[in-house]
Amino acid sequence: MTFLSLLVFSPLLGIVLLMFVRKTDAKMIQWLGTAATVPPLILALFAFIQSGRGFRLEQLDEARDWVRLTDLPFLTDTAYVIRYELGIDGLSLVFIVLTAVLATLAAVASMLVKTEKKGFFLWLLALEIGMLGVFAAANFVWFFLFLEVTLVAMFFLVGKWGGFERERAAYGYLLYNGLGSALLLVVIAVLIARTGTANFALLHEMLHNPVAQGQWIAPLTEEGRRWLLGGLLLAFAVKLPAVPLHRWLIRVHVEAPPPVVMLHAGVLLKIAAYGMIRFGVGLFPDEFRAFAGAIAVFGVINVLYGALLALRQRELKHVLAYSSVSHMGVVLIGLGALNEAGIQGAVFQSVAHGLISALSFLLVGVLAHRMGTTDINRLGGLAKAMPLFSGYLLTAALALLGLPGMAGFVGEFTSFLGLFQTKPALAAAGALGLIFAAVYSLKAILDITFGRACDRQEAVVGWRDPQVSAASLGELQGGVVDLQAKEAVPAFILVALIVAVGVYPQLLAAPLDAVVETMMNGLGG
Amino acid sequence: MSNIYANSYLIIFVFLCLGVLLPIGALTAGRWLRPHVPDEMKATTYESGNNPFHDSRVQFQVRYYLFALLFVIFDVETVFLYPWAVVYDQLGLFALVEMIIFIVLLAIGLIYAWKKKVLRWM
Amino acid sequence: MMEQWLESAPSWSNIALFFGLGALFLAVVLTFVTYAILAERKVMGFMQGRIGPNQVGGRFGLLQTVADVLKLLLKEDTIPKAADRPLYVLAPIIAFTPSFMVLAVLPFTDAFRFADIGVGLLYYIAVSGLTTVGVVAGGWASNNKYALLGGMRAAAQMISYEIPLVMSALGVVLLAGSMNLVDIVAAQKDVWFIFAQPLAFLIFFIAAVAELNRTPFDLPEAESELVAGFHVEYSGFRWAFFMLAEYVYMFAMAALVTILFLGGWHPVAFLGWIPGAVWFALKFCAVVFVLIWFRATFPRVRADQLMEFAWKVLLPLSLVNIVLTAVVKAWFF
Amino acid sequence: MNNVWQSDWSMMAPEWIVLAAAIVLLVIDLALPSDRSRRPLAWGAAAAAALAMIATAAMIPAEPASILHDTFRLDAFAKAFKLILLAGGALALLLVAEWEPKEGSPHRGEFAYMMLFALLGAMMVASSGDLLTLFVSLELLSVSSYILAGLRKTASASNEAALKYVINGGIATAIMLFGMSYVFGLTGATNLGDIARRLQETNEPYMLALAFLLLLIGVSFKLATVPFHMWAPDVYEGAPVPATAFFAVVSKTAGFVLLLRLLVTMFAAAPSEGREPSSLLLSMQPVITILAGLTMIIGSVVALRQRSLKRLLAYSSIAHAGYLLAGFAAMSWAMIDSLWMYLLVYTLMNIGAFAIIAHIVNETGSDDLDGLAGLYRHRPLLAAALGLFLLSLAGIPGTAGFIAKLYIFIGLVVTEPGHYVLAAVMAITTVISYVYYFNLIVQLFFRPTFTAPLGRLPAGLSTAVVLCALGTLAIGWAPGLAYDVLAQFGHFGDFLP
Amino acid sequence: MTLSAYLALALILFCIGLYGALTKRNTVIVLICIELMLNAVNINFVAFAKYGAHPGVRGHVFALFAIAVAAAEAAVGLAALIAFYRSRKTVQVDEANSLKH
Repeated sequence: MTFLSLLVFSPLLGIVLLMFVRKTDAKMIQWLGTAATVPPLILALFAFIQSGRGFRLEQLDEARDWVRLTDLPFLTDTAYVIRYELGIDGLSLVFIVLTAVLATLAAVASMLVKTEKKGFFLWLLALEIGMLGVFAAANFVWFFLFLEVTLVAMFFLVGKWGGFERERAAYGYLLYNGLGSALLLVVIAVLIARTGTANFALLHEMLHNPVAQGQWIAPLTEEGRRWLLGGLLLAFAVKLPAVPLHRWLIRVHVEAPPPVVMLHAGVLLKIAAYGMIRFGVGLFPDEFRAFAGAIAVFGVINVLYGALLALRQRELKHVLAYSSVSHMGVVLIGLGALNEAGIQGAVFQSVAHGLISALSFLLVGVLAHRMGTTDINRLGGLAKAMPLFSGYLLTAALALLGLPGMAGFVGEFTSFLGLFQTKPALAAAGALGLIFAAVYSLKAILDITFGRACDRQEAVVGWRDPQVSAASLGELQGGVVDLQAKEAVPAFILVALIVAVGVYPQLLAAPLDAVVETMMNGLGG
Repeated sequence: MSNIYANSYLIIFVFLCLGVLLPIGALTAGRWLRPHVPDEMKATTYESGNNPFHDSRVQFQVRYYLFALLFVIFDVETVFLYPWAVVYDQLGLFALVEMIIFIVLLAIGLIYAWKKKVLRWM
Repeated sequence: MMEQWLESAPSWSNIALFFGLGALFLAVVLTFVTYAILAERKVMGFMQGRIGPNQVGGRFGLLQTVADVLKLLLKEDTIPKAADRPLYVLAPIIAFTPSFMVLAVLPFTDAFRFADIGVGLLYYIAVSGLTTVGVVAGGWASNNKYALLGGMRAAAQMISYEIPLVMSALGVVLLAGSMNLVDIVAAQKDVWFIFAQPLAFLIFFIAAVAELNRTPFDLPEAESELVAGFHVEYSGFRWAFFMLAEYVYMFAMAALVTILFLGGWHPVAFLGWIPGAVWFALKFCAVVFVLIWFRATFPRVRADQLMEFAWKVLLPLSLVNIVLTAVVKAWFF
Repeated sequence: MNNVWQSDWSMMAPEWIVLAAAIVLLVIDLALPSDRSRRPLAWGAAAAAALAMIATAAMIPAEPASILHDTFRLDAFAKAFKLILLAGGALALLLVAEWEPKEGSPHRGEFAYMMLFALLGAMMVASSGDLLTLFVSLELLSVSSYILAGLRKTASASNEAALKYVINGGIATAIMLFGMSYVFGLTGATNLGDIARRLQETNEPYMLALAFLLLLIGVSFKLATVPFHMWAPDVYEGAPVPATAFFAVVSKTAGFVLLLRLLVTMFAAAPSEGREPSSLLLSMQPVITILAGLTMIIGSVVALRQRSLKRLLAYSSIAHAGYLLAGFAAMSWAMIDSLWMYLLVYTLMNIGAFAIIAHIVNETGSDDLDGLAGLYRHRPLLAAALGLFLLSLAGIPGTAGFIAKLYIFIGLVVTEPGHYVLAAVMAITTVISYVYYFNLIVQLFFRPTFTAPLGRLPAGLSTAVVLCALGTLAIGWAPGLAYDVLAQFGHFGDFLP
Repeated sequence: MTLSAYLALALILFCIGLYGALTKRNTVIVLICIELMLNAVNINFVAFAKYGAHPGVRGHVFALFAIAVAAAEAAVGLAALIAFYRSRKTVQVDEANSLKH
């Protein structure tokens, strides 16, 4: 069965085809690049629907021989065999669908990118392969491999197509995540070395009732496992990011081109959440308990810190960036709760924030494209100039602040619910964040849509976009093009999804239940 | 046997002493006998009549060094040849072949120097 | 008689004894030098249709050289102020001492010999090499252009000819299977190596002449171009010691040639009743005579001819000689 | 002496090939009129190296054996590392074929066969079972390398490089030899096996330790590991690019071969001062660990501020030597395997990078990293290849560099107590190295170009680049290829004589 | 006890050589110091071969090879020095700094 390989590597087709397209043929490239993201989407949705119909995802597992590091006589035959293994369960499936959807939308949104589209799409597709692979991998080595593919792809996407400070942003991203990856690599190395395998399922076995893979391999001690988990969590905390390791996130959000930020905020940050759930809770349930409290605390810190700083920003991108920090805090809170609700909440929140941030950054991209600035001070009264756009923006804001009936609400609600059951005090503290969230999102968005630009001159100077020949606000409101169809379509899809998840959480809960169930059993209660 | 060994080197040592003593003795003897009336002209460097001009520690032609290098190489290679020659009888044919290879390599080295015009003096 | 002395346990008395003998031998050598110089002048005189020294000490000028030596002894000794004084003083000694040291290993007859070491030949070559240092030091120390040039030439020439010398001697070692000079002589009981190793002999002899800085290879002290080469600045006894060194080497080299190629003290086939010492003396004198003869007859070679001859003719030939000898020995012995 | 005749000379086939090729080329070079191009000679040399490689590969199944009174061993270890050495040598010779310094390349002939002689030395190091042959072959390698470094006679940088190399190398040799003399004194043997056996009942712990340290210092001079690394950057920068590539790859490999042959064989079982651990090698483990850590840190940190590509790669090679040394310091059962794997990968990616740098230097005459700026614009494939090699050097997954590094990591932590500190240092220095590798990538892909577009890649270089790129990718995505070869060697069970 | 005497001598020679090689500015002196170290090694070998725990001829052989190799190194070193002198007109090591450190 090669379904998953197909799913993961189908963008390669697009890459190969793109190679043969002329650099200059922007239309063709845009079209082809977008088309290339469709196959994985179809396959993902197919799998999603099938699993909804009770199809057992285990049947999709794949395994091929890849490498056997050593066949020393004193080792068992299975020791140090690393295979090419893909396999998904409900948890991965959810994220895969999210990735596929956002990738397609990002590809559509790439029309905002004007320069060197060919290279851009090549890397975008590479990034998609990486992201899909990360979620589809059933083996640590391949997980890491795909993870690093995303790292390199992001480095190029940010560094080449980003804003003014793109290279700085790219380096920040590279170094922070590089450190995270390096730490992860050490952990992986220890796991492989001591258990002789990299496969998740096998590892699960080995860690709980270790079988010696042969002499001269020291089995892991209790303490050793705790250290491993610590390293794992730290590695993912960098990628999440958890305060105080979040600086790079801000810069990337500000500098990277809109489609990239959509994917970054939408998917890449979630890899950390995925990793924490899958490896943290999945592989080290007992040890995880020891860390749960700390995680919850960090979560609350993230929420409050992000929210507070978001309040003070006068630059839309910064607001959203800090709101990302804040929302990822919610994920941590869910994990920290360490009960069914909590974990489910964490996943919900990840997906929800993925969709919401994608939507908001799409809109910000459009805004920046139209106005040449996203400085709240310089913008105002867009409601008249761009009614449709403003409408979407408001929707995004409402989703952001977690309005009931929207995805955000489900995620935050369940997470906090989980935490209230275990650590009410913390939960209460964290809940403040939600109020802040309401304030900053509404404040920012309303300023832009209905508020008045603080001073006209600035505003006038602010419009960088050559398409806008406006010299004054008045003219501008007539002159600015509102959201066009090709931009509205992805926005609409996102809104639809947000609402769908919001009103019918079961959509996500169904595939998750089984996974969370097993994890709860692993946690013993 | 070891006596012969020791004595032989003793003799060599004696010869060394003699070889040093003779000049020293002779020169000291000379000091008593010979006259000693130094003056400027005597102490100047001899340059066939004309006054010595600038320092005579002239920089040698590089070829001197080249020959010195060649000498070092070829002279040291004999380090292998002599022991071989002494015990040649016991070694037999293999040693012959080995040493012929060795000498051929030496010859190649010589030819190399020749071709590269190292052996050209002027 | 030397054997039992050699075999007796080393002691102070031995040292004293050897010292006495050494001194005696030194006297012999000095006398040889004295008369070798005279002989050289006489022979060259005859060859050039002159009479040569005939005033001091009878009509054969027998005391001529003695007188010269005395003159040198009484001559004022000057040291140029530009010179590097300590080195300048040391150089003649460095040049002379090895020349006498090499004599220690030469066996003149089976009875009359001094040290008996396994690596006699190697010892000779190694020690004689030291003289070069003295020569160069002298040339450098006297801080005179001619002297320096002479010194450098001497060095270049000596090192260049040392290689053919060594390589050709290798043929002899191959045949004798030993580097001990006594054994080498013993190995020539039946056939002298000059017949077994004609090529080696030629090379060796030429190289030897060059090592001795004698015509036609006397560039280092070429009067006509370098005034007097490395010892321009030397006078009196210091100069004398350079000269002395050269003639002692002449003595040593002649003896060595005799030992290596002319069968040492072995008699010519049926004339066994003549003592070995006489035979040795005869061969020795013959070699010395030939050396003098060369000086009288050959013109001086050019510097480039000198060097290139060593490297391009003698060295390849000696390599060929080694291979030939080895092969021949492998097949026929 | 009969056994000498009967001994199986075919075992030395690779050596014979290389030696014969070198001599023949030398003679041809002398015979050839001076106006004729020497390029074919370099090609011939490369071909010879490749041929020797095939010969070695053909011998892999053969049983371990030794000839010439066990001075020449042909065990799995020798075969395995000879393969790497020959691969590196052949590729470096391809660079020689396209070596075009601005003053012209009159000495390409020498370059070719000198490199072959050096290669021969390295091979002999790999398969020598005797202190004497080890030393002589090492010197053959070193002395030829000195000459290689100084081959640009008219370029003062090259002369300086040669001079520094000779001086440092000479000191290293002397120190190592001094250590060897003590080892000989303790055992009276020069055969590594005998030494190992006799060292076990030696009762001179201090002299033994002294000998070990002297040898270690000597070896680390050759390896250019901290604190004996100062010569490497200068030599690498001054030497002609192909020579630099050769030093960075073949000499380094030979250095590690030496490390294993010398220290492991002799001291693995030697008693140590004090009670535990009983083996001198193990008791010296902390020293080696510290050396490794320092080497990694200094190598990668100093590389940050380099402008010259050669110099940068020099420091990066120091850092890599640190990684390798870490793999050695772990002294796990994966030691030799992981070192082999890493050296193989290291050879491929380094020669690839050097090939492209050689092209840039040939064209622009400088090796400043501005020369890379905007290479992507007019030579996208070239830029892509260089990018690949850089990623591999940085150890990014999907390239061979990652696989090798992962194995080293595993080796570091597989034992208990694991070398977690060393692993952490290695991880961090790897991230530091990202900075300068990706800085080059930024130059390649992001920056606008200032220089005139480069010409096409000449045949030799493109061959080298393609081979290296294929290897890097193949091992990166299908490491099984390399590990199956490695499995052939049975984990060097016959390493200890 | 003769052995230890030789060893001490060798050690002293070696240290002198090392010191000189690491501190002296004049390249010729440095090369000579290296030769000094190598000769110390030879003394060691020969001493061990004659008075060592396991006397034998191997030490002499090793010494011979050491001598030969030392000569080769010296030759190459001098050649490098000459080339360097030609291009830089100095023999001082510390003036060999065109390659930045």
